[in-house]
Amino acid sequence: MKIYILVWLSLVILTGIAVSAAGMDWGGWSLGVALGIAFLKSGLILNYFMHLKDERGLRLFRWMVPGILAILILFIGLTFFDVAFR
Amino acid sequence: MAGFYEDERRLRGILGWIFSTDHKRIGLLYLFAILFFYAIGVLLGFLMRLELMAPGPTIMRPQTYNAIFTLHGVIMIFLFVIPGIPSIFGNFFLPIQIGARDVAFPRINLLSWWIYMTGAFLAILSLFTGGGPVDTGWTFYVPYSLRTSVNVPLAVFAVFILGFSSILTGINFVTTTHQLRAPGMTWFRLPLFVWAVYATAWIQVLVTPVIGITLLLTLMERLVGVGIFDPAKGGDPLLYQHLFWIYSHPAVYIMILPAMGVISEIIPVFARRTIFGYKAMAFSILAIAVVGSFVWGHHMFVSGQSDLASIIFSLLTFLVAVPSGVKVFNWVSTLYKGSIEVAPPLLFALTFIFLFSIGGLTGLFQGALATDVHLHDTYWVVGHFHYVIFGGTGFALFGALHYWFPKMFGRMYHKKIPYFAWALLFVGFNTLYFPMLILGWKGMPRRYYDYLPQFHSLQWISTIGSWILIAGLILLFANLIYSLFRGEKAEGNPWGGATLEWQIPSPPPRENFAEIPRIERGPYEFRK
Amino acid sequence: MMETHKNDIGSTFGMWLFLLSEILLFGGLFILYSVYRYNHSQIFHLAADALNRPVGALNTLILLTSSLTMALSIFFLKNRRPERSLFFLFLTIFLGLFFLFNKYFEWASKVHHGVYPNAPGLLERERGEVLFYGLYYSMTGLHGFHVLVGIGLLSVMFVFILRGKIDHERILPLKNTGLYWHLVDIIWIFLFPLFYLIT
Amino acid sequence: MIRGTTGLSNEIVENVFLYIAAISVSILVLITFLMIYFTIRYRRKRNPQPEDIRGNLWLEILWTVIPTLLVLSMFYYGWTGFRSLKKIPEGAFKVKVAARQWSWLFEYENGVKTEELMVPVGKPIHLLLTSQDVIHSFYIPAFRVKQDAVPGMVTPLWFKAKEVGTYDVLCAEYCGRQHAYMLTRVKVLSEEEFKQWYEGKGKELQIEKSRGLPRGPQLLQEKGCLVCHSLDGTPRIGPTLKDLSGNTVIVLTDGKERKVQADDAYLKKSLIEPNADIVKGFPPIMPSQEGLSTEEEINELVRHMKELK
Ligand code: HEA
Ligand code: HEA
Ligand code: HEC
Ligand code: CUA
Ligand SMILES: [Cu+2]
Repeated sequence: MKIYILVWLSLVILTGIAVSAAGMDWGGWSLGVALGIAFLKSGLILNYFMHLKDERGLRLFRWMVPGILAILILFIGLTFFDVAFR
Repeated sequence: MAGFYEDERRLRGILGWIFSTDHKRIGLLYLFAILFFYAIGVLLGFLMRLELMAPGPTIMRPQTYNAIFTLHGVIMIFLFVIPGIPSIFGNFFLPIQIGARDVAFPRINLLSWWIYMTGAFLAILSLFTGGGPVDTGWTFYVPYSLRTSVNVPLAVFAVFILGFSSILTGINFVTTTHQLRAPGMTWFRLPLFVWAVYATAWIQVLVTPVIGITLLLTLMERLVGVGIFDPAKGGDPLLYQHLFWIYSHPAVYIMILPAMGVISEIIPVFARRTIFGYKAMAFSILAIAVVGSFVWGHHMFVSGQSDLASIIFSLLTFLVAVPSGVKVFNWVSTLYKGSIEVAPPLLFALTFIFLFSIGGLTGLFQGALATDVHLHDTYWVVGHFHYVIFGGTGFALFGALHYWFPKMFGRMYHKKIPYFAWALLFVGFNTLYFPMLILGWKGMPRRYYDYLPQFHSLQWISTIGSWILIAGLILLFANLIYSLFRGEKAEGNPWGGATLEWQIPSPPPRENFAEIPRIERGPYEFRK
Repeated sequence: MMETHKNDIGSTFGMWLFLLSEILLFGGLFILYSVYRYNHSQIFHLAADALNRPVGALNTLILLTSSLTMALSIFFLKNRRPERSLFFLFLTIFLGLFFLFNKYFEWASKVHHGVYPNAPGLLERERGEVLFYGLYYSMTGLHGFHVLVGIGLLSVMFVFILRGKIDHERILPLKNTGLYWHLVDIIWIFLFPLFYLIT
Repeated sequence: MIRGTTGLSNEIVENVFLYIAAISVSILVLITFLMIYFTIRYRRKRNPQPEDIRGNLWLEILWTVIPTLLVLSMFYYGWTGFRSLKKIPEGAFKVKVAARQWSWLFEYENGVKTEELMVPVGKPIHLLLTSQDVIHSFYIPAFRVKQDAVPGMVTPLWFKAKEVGTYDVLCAEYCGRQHAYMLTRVKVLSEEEFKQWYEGKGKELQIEKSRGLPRGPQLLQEKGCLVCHSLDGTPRIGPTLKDLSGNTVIVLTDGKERKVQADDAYLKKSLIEPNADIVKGFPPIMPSQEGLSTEEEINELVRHMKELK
């Protein structure tokens, strides 16, 4: 239970960081910072709240989320071969 | 033990069917629903052929024709081939072949049949409400689908619902394959049909939502005009095409992979020897599923997408041909030094190889950039996909019906008639579709109600072909329907198959296995 | 009878598969978002400025907290403390409603300012802005719909626990609902920076 | 009509086609032959005892690698062909093409507009395609070229005709009711003939212009009205424009029938908001002229329609 609250605290802090980072001028990096924080936060939720970390039933559990991300990135990437080079 | 037909639990009669969670009953529910829609789709195809028999108006007006080819495409794709083999035979045989008593989520399985029927009902309803039958083509391309006055919203929503059913079926099959394999049923002892349905199920789970959201947005575009796809509001119509094909190209592998699985079951049984290159077959299924998900842009070579994208998609498209080739070569090699009996299922399987190869090879012409510029949206494409879908999935379905019929219904059909039906189908099929390839090469665009006089003779031949095909289909189904009631009783293993479904009585008892079997050998070990 | 075929891993696995397909449902929208943002990055920045960032941040905190209460609810049910579990479940539902409440007012104020799909005033502005709001309404709308469904599911779970239909032994439905709820939270974690923080 | 092979893109496409065809047919013949041969040779009567062969790694590698090389070569030829189909030569003759339901409009650099495309033989032609409503596709089968015309985008297409003659242009992207009739022609003229035509038309246009707006009959043509409306009293996709003005028309407004007098205001509204009042018995498919025609043009159209007796 303590771990849940710790995770929650980190999530809140990360949100604070994201909001204040958005106030600053990071130039081209601001999106990267914002998304990086979002990934961190979802990693915390996935691993602790959703217990992905301790799912031992199937080896596949470990690959599912990275797999889906890879697919989505490929979809976006291939689409960009069109829109960015038109 | 009594067959699952006699089983009456809470509910009797028809209710015992439509509320049954037994995977075999659900498989049969799908069988009848799907064949019903197939008959409608086929009838529409027949009407189109009549219209195209001669230039100028023949039996209908342009708007009717446009609605008919749209409906034909929607029914055939979303109601017939996509659910086809997985929902019928996957439901019936996947659990049995892995030694399970049912799928992982029987109630969700029933739910997905109901969702399927709801989607089908809405699709039919869309014909008679709103502005009338949709006339957009099965691709619903924007901005036409945003501008036309017909009932696009309901039709699109119906397809969205059907997608839901597909996702649920996919989730069920993936989980079943992972969780419910009998002891000793290792991954490399799975029958190839299971591999194929398993890979298909992943595609269903992962890409169907993409078309879901695409159609949802199209719906919103129609209802409130959000502007995301509407060029008049700054949207990019090509993005619609990207999203549509991100689903719809992998969908063609949803159609063909289970069919390939069926062929991989039939050939070893009738050649009495194990399949050639089992692992290569399993991995090629996965390769097709994975690579096939990233080639969608080959439908957009002349759409205005960037040249770079076209080049990359063309390259990826060609790579999918390689695992398909591996499968074809392995099937042919399985015949080598076998002990072959050309029973009806094998006849359909061999025809599948021939017709699918033609279809696949014509796909290569479309995958090549220079030629696709000419061939895109012509009858060449129509020829291509009827060869792969009807010649491929369709013939595999006929093969599967003849292969598993005794198991599913406990009766054997008349064994001579399928040969006559086959001959008619084969001749009719090629007379119907081969001219389309020539027409396409000569420049006849698709979705044309009327055409220039130089295309007349080929169109006419093609129509004659559809009549021969009719005769074959009617004969084939008449035989099966007759045998359903009058056929002689079938034994448990009429073909001498080695997979699990043949080791239990025909028809299978309600829970399939009295005792969950323990698996000690591969699926195609005919010599004890 | 049939239920005995199911086992816990299977059911969790099935749920995860469903979540994967949910991710790709939103994935389609993320594809669209990334393209349009790439094409109109300047305008997206300006348009994002007009969104109410404090409300967005507040909603983020609400959902994060609701994730915590959700996890705690499961935790307590597992440890045979259904009353506490119910309490936290109630909090979760409440926070979900609070989120929707804020969302409603946020949307309402936009609509009030004449910024809604197909609004005549909006269509006169830059195309990038039309697209920005098109995406804004579609994505937060779809997300809001998921929150709504989540609240529905949570309420069902609430009743189930009350009636003793689920308890520490048969906890799976609650766990699966929890997974769904966390996923909805994760999606918001991405929507928030993409719409509110890109100024 | 499609006349044999002519045009540059033609050879490119044909070569790629033949290359793939040669390989495909060989493979098809090979597998079909083996399939039938094995089936006969190893039929159960003759070969009752099967031999269990589980596979062969070398064969497996062989029929992965060789097809890979073959398809890569197909890709390569397709790509190089595509490159030349896409690389527009410097100084190509430019024509703007506007597609709309269901006709084509060609605009040359000197401002001349036509409904059939006129081009000189042997010169590269560079078309700039766009669409006013939905997606269409500009397709000349005889030259083996095709390109979609997309609203909100300008897409390029180029070709070079090798022989003088007339060739069909078809619309290859489904665009609604009259998709199959969205046809026109390319007229390939000899260089002198073309020059004569082009300059002659240019001069005519100058004279027209000095007289002010383009006149009614020409506008009806140019705006594509005549695709759907006849001037002789027969209804086509839309009602005839003959004897229209001053008559009463039965229209559906929001689904309710009412009678209106076809006065100036009604005619104008028909052009700008065609779906506000829909003439009974016709589908609501007429495109709005808003943004496509100027105020003056619309007034001129209205004026002209009143003259159509
Ligand atoms: C079951 C359905 C199915 C299947 C399996 C396929 C398989 C393939 N398809 Fe097809 N396709 C469709 C259904 C299908 N298609 C449909 C419905 C459309 C039209 C959609 C619409 O617009 O309405 C379409 C359209 C379509 C297009 C777009 C055409 C256009 O509109 O311009 C293209 C372009 O690349 C294409 C290519 C391919 C390729 C390369 C394969 C490959 O997977 C084929 C691989 C198989 C083989 C190659 C044959 C067997 C192999 C050998 C015998 C081995 C040796 C050979 C070599 C390696 C050279 N298809
Ligand atoms: C599963 C897929 C499938 C199948 C099986 C078929 C089957 C047929 N198709 Fe299909 N077709 C498509 C999928 C399919 N089609 C798709 C996706 C399109 C594109 C749509 C679009 O452009 O949007 C298309 C487009 C299409 C066109 C092009 C339209 C155009 O571009 O203008 C044509 C033209 O002839 C055609 C004809 C036929 C014919 C004659 C059949 C024949 O097979 C039918 C012949 C059979 C008969 C005539 C038998 C009649 C028998 C009975 C009625 C009794 C049956 C009884 C029982 C089943 C119990 N189809
Ligand atoms: C795509 C086909 C199409 C095109 C192109 C088209 N129209 Fe129409 N038009 C229609 C149809 C269909 C109707 C009847 C339904 C309606 O009122 O909208 C109509 C109605 C009209 C009417 C009202 C007729 C009456 O009997 O009351 C007028 C006037 C008219 N059109 C003029 C034009 C002019 C001028 C143009 C060219 C700028 C044009 N149309 C282009 C299809 C078309
Ligand atoms: Cu224009 Cu088809
Ligand atoms: Cu494809």
